[in-house]
Amino acid sequence: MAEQPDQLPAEPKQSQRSPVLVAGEALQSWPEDLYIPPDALEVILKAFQGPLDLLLYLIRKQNIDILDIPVAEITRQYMEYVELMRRLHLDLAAEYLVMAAMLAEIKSRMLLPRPEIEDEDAEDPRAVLVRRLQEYERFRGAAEQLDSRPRLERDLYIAYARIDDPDPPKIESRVDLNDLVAAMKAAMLSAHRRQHLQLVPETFSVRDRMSRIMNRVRSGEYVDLKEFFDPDEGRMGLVVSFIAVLELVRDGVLIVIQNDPSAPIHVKSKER
Amino acid sequence: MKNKTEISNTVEAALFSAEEPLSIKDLRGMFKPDDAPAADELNAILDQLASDYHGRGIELVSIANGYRFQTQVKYASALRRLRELRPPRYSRALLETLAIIAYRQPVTRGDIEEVRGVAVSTDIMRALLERGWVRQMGEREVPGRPALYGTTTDFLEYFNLASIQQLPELADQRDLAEIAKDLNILLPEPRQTSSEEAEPAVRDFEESIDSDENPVADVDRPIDSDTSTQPVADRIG
Amino acid sequence: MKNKTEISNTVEAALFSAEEPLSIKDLRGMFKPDDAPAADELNAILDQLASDYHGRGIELVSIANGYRFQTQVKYASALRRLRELRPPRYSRALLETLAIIAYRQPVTRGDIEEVRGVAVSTDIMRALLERGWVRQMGEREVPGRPALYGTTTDFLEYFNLASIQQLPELADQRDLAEIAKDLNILLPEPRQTSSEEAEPAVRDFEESIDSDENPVADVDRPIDSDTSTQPVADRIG
Repeated sequence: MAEQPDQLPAEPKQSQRSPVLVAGEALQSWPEDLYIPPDALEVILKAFQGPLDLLLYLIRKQNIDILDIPVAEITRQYMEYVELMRRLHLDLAAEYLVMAAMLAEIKSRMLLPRPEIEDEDAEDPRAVLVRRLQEYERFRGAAEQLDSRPRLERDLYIAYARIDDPDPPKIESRVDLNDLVAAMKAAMLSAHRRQHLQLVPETFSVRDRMSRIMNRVRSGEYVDLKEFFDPDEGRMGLVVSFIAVLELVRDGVLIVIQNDPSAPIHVKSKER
Repeated sequence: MKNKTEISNTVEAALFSAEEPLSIKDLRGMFKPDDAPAADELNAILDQLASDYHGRGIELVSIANGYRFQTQVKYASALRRLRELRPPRYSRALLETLAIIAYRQPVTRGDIEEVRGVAVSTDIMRALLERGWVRQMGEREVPGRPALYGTTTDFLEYFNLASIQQLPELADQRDLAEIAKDLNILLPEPRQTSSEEAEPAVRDFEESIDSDENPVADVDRPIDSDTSTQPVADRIG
Repeated sequence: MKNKTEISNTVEAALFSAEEPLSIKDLRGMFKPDDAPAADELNAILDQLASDYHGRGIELVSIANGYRFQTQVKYASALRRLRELRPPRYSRALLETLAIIAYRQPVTRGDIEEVRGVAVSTDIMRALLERGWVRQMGEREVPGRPALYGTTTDFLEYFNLASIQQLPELADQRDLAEIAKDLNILLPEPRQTSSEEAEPAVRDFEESIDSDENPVADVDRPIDSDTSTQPVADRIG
């Protein structure tokens, strides 16, 4: 799990900004009051824990009481952030878009004249939003408090004295089924992680495969294409070999020859 | 086991040699039936021990329905220098999830998602379960029978809590109804929070695993001893 | 670090929190260079600490490579009773080994090592065989003919299982089902173990797990009505 920064940067101060390239194009519109070192932008946007966290940030930044959100303004700012995330190709969770829709609904409702008789069943979406923001804020605070409690490993350690016993008894430890299941899960998880670690390194490099193919055909003879496809390497190996051949053909250093549709395919170095 | 000093010394030796907090019941069970001190007597001995260690490098505290000796928070930075491993640090997402479980238990993943506004990552739930801080406590009797989660004794031990009730109260929710009236907002009925739903009594049992690996851990910025919160709650006595 | 009491308290906390005996050098290294007490000063502090604990349940002893606190030998029998009452926990390595054997049987040591990523110690295998939870079930028909291990009826009895099929399902599948539900995906075979977990030879066994069993209910029910509510140290051994 990626660790994310816990704190947003200090409030923006800088007025003049240099253009920032996002996905190759200059970013023209910044969310208001957002000054972030360009390379930190992505990290910071990712630091939001979700739409509620982002909304709270926007509200707090402007010292607005949650209970009195200027919906139109906050919606505009929110959409700027969401747009920024989209342009940075951040994994934009659906929750952000749901929230955007909710904000838009609130905005539109506020433009409509209030009906004489309120529909008893219809919750005012603004009240719903306020309550959710409040609730989230409470637990965000609780999480901070939890984090700041003195805790083992960081702030205190168990005081332990070794047992001095010349004749220690053989004691059978007790286990319950939960321990066993938890141990199995832990073992599976570590196996799973190791598997990923093993797969991450590039086992088959196209470049490496290209040079191996060129070495093989250096003598000038025709080589059966099948030689480069080793079933033991699995699909990835086959694909890499195939791509390597295509690359070499495109570079004009390899010729592919097939005499008739059912005949074996041969390759040959182009330089005599 | 005759005199009080011997009883006290035995209790002291037991508390120091056990890694987990010992309850009064555990301590009594250590004596031969005829010699076992009464609970009152043990309480007095624990009080005396706590005061013997007052102002020293370690202290006797009440944690998770038991008692343990632990180092004083003010010496943490020196003790960290003895260790190669930096203390783990936990992500906001994990801490928020844990806080919701701790305050609202038993809760389903859906309850947590409702509060946080985002999906609960499987990695986080798994990390909490594996760390032994959270356990499954049963299922909510609704369609789909979602799993209910709560915190464990290990959670209390790790976060230095005598009980779950010792968690600081949640920040006050400002009076929504009042301001809603000002804003001319129609408020729906307050939603039932999951903590109010009575769950069948769930018996405590050991669920934790002693994990030295920590999937969500990262290096920590240690808190300075002088900026940390109150040393330890619930001093005995 | 200014006065002597603070230095002494830091040393005391360090000796109690360290897993191994601490040398004078270790103790000095704990202080910031400017604050580090001289070796003489530390020796005086250690002498003072030793006399502070004179006549208590624990004592400060000097052993080959340093100093440590240990319980007084005269309280050993009481501590034995305590450990019998609340036996220390098995190590994580042992539990994982047992779990892999239980869930994946029959397995060779190599199979276990493959899952755990580390060698299986002979001590662990011996402990499991001695406890009577694991037995050799034959040999795998491959070069070297490695021994195959499985669990015993004693294992089933201890964990209160009618058969090995009653082992709780691993939570992964449950999580998958939950995610699928969230995403509105229809899972083709919701109870099938994910392929990366199942070795071909074992798949049949896993699929045969009785699907009527409710894994959560099993997880929730303490096996031993007497199971204590507190985790038990694994420090011993």
